[in-house]
Amino acid sequence: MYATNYAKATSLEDAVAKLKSSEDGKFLGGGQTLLATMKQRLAAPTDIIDVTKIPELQGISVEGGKVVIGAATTHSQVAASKEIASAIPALAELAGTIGDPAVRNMGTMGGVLANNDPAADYPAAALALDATIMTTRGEHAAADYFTGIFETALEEDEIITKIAYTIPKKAAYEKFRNPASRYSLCSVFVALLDDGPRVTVTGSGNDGVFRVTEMEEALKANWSPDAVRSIAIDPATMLADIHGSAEYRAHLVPVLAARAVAKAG
Amino acid sequence: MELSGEHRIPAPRSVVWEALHDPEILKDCIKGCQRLEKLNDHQMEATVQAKVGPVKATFEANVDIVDPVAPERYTLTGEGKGGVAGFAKGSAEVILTEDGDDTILTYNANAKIGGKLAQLGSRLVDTTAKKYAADFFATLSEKLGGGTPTAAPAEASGAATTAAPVAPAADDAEVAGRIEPSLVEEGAYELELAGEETAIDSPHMEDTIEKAIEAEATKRAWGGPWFWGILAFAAVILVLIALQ
Amino acid sequence: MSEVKLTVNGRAVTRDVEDRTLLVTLLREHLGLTGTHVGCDTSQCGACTVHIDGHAVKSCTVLAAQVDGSEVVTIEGLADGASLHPMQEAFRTHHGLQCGFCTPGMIMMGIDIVQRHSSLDEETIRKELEGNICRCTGYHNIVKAIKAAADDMAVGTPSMAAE
Amino acid sequence: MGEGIGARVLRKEDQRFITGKGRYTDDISERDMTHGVFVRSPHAHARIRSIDASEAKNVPGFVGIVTGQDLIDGAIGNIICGWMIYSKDGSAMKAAPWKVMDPEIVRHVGQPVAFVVAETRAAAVDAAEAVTVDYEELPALTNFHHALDPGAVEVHPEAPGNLICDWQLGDEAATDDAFAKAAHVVELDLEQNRLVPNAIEPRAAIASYNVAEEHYTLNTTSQNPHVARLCLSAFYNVAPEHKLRVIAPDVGGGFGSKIYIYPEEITCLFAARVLERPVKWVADRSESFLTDAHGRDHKTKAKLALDADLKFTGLKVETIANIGAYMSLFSSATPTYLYATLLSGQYTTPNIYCNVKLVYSHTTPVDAYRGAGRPEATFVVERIVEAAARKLGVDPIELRRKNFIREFPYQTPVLMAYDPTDFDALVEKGLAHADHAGFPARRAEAERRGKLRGMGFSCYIEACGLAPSKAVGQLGGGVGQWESAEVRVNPVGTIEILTGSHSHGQGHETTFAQVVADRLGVPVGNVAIVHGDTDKIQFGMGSYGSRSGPVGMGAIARALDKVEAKAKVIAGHLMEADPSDIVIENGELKVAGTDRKLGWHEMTLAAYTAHNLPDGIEPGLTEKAFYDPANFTFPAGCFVCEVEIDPDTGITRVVRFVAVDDFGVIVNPNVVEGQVHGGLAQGIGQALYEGAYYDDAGQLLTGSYMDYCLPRADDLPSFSLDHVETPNPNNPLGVKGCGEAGAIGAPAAVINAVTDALRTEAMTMPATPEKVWRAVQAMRAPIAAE
Repeated sequence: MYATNYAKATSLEDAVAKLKSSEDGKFLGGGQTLLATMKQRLAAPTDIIDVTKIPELQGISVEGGKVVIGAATTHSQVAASKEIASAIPALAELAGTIGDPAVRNMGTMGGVLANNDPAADYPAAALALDATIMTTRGEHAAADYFTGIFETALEEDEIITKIAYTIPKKAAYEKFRNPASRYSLCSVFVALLDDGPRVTVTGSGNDGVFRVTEMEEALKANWSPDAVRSIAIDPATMLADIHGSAEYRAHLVPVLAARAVAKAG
Repeated sequence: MELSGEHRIPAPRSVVWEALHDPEILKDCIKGCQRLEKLNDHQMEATVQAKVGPVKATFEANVDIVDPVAPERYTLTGEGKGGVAGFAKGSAEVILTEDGDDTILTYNANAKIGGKLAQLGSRLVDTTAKKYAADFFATLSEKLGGGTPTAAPAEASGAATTAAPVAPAADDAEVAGRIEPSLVEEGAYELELAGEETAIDSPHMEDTIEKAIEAEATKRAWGGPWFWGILAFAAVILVLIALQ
Repeated sequence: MSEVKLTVNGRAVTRDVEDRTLLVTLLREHLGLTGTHVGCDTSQCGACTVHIDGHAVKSCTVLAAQVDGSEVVTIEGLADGASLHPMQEAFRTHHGLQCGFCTPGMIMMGIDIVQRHSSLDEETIRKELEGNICRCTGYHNIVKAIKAAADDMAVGTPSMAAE
Repeated sequence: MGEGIGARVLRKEDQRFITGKGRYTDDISERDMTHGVFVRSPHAHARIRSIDASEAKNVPGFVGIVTGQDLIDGAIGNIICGWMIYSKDGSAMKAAPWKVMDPEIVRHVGQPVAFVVAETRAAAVDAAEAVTVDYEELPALTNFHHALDPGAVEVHPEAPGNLICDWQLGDEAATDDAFAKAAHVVELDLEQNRLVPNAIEPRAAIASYNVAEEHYTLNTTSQNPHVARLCLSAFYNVAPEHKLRVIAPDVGGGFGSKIYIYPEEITCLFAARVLERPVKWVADRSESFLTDAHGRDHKTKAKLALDADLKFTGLKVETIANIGAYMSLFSSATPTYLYATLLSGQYTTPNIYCNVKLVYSHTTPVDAYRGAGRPEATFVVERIVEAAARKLGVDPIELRRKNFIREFPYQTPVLMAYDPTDFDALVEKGLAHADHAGFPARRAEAERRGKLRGMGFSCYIEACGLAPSKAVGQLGGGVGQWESAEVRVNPVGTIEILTGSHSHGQGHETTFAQVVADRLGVPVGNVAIVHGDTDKIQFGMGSYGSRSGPVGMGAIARALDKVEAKAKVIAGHLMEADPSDIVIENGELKVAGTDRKLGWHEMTLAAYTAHNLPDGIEPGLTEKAFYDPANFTFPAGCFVCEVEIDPDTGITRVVRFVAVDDFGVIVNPNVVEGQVHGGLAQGIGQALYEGAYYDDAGQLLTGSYMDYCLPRADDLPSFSLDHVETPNPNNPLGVKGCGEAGAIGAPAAVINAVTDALRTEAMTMPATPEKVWRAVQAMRAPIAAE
């Protein structure tokens, strides 16, 4: 790791000010990706500003049909939260599949969403549950937030404070792990919201997380595994690597979607 | 890895060709491009700070152009060195075809990445390369979509730019002035341009090159050091392929 | 440089370290606690697992400064004098280790697993060990050891539900 | 007997490991220690135009740099291959020189180019990064399948066409004749995937040099410190043997990868002398992936001839073995003598012929990895036997039983002379534990759930111990393969065993002590095992090839014979009895048939006070033995694997794995079972998960745990183990060795199960979800068409 300066931000204003006064600063969440990258010397921020202790980024609450989660909430906290488990069990379950227990104890929801790794899990839930990403500069609807792999609507000095997920009538997450890294190779989140079904895929899309509207339409007419099982995905829109070709990933989407629908009940 | 793509650009071929040769337009289209500098007729260097997720690596790129046939096709070879991150190298063939008022740009790139990026992050190589290429064309199309490509250089901000803004109708003297003598001595170059026999094979005296550049610049109907753009385009493909 | 104050294995320690210092570096090189190992550079093998404020964390992917003020427990802090922690005892009894290199991380993770589950079956243990790699044992006896320790720990103290 | 042979004694060494008090190389610090980092080639094949360290020298904390030229100027020798083999035309293998750090050319990604030393590791990393190496990149040959193609890029001029050796074993004419007469012929194309050993402790070294005494010390992660010292002195010329102490402290796993003496350790020692300061180098995982010798990597065509009664009449095997960029220490032996000599398997196949072409490629050197040659042989034999059974419509177990060797000793057509083992008994137990009879019902039940089930078998035999020395020498081995032991009995009766075997997880501190306890009746706690230090142990060959048990403990047994004899002489003298009437029991020396007895400690004290010893008997009680076995040992077993495949995703789960082995006498069942568990995990890992892949440019794409799939706990089942015990008649303790069995037998069992489920023989390792899914598609395609 190259030399860097570490600072703990005490408030949102403090964090933004620290970033602005740094030469090439970066906000630090749980650090499970950023620190790993810095160790490889593939990133060299002059300053890292730890935002995880800022009061606005804490807490889990259920209000007005939404589950609102502070951005600094760790994956372990999400996975173990009774409020989340009773409001959106699929979200708690998803959190319990991220990384491994030790990683989950450090990694934060805000960090994952800010990074928007195309193989991350939370983006699938955020997009499917019509989440609102609340930041220091306002709000982003999930639909507008994920703009490409590792790309989001966030500005450099914008901090995610909270994420509000719509409580679905039912939802489920079906994860297919990359056998080596344990990231998602192809995972599907299905949800039935008041305004209809949502199907999102992470780990496979060329542009990161995406919705499968054709499946959503099919589920609207018939919420059953069979409704999605035969809907083909174009391999040209899929990622490929040594762990799975585009064709294989395209094949997995309907398989996993059907399982998720079955799991959601 | 193989990387290919086809993009429709809402502008006539000559405009696209021209734009692809305009360093400022290209610099704007290449995300993170901090510097584009011409070494001679067919070589340029660029500095690109590539950023993907948490990874941020600065690549120094060198690109050569081979067999250009204006305004239809050219081949690029090049290399980007990213220090501890590794390197990227490869070649790309770019073909422009007319399709009504639009231009179809097709490219086939063959690239290799090496070092840490290859070892640690093969999972995202393809995607990232595609993404960068897509970004490049999106920005390019946006710039050309209005049909006023010549307006693009005005957007260039001067602050971080080591290369002086050069409009498509470049000032020859200015172009020549940016040749760095120390780099001109690198090797023997052979450049065959679109039916015009302009071989440069003498041992690269600065003035020889300078003259050749001037000669080339005046020969092009659209004027300007067109190769810059091509070279920059190669740089983006090659360099960006290396990103995770 | 930052001044980092920690409680490590019950002992208050203060060290001035470069900001880039990882917790594992602080433990191994500044405090001489070499029981915590480094087995990979991508936060996957888990040999460096320690407890920070009671939770298992990979000390190779945490800055010392990040956990300033925390309570850290390493493998060296588990035994109470000559009396081993039940998880250590179980690893020994069930031959849950061979070369011993991944063992400190496994034991620290094993304790974390037991603390978070009121009852443990083999499948759960295997899933929870996802972030700890062992190349010697095939995990067979590690799983057995954690199961046995879970039973022992349940007898000793009521198992803690996760918060 | 409570702690003797056969007892489940808990490991003595565990106390330090479970309390964090183990002492691995990286845990050691020397005063005034510096830290070294290697500058490594990012190219698979390139000429080095220049190395510019001027900027590195300006990095704060920079201490020094060592380049390849410095090593050459310092007369450092090339890295050796320790086993000479010959092509079928009689010519010697074409081993190209392996310079420790070649100053002119690099031949694989990760090859060291310079070694930068600084005050701290961080400074060394900074300084290494500041070294500029100008490479002229050259075309690379990274896919060994094309190594022999006409016009292929040549890795070394010394090996034209990349062919190191065109080696053969067996009678080709007789084998061809068997095929000509065969009633059935079954052919199979097989591949051995490339594996990365992945000991969880990365390699490390701390070298120091005492100027005043001109003495060197090297602490390093070695499986065989004496062999390291021998090579470092005799071949690499770094330090004289008598002035070099090599210590292998606690070592975190080896699996073969820590047998070898790599450029890094040599360079560290050299740097310590030049800089006159201790130098520590610790690999990070990325370096381990690039530089630890990889394993396997074969491409094979095999065919089996059967007569009308389904007796095997011939086996012909043609293999191309990838050696990588350089010939590592055992690289010539692993795919030849350690491979082809096991192609008889458990069967009476009378004619066997094997041809192996060893080829260079621009990849990391490939050498022995757990099992070394024998997993490859077992895979060939057990896959083709299973394929033959399916093709001919017979039960795979019945086909095996029809061909089992039942008369021993059995001379195979490929050099080996097997000692007795009961293959039928192994199979019977295997089938019982696997509930073979219940399998059809389980398969049907799985089908009702939409899953595919398969059962596969592997009846392996291996040759362990890698001895006798004479045989190994005749086959081209460069060193002896005996082992040494010294039993030091102290005046108070406690005992130190100095052994040339090295434990890096195998539990010698416990099992070796049990051998002593068994013989002398002293508590295990009174026996200390000393190993891994060339200053303490005179010489030894170290641990690999499952040899610590049969050879290492054999040496202890021989030394104990001498101790026992002398003890009886002393005791007899003290009790006025004939030494032949003395028996040693429960820590006492008794005169048989009387109540006269002497405590063990009384005898030992007498030996050292020497006040009353028989004439001609020297004081003290210390004995030494070099044990060179009369034959290899032949562990064997029957493995049964049951898999369940999700046809929609291709995910394959091992739902049941039974391993029944014959290791001869088992000293400590806990330890032996642990060895089997670990071996099985590596074998299952090879079959389903692990694979190292290079791209066309020679970049290792699986260079971290992000892409190299090392099995995790949830990838594996709990194992069901049992054993048959046929004592080894050639071994003083009757033991055979157990370290590699799991890795040797498991891949074939798993792939046989997968191919059984998929009803195809076309499945390469690792059987990843995508490959399996594609096979399911292929399997279903014709069905759908009907």
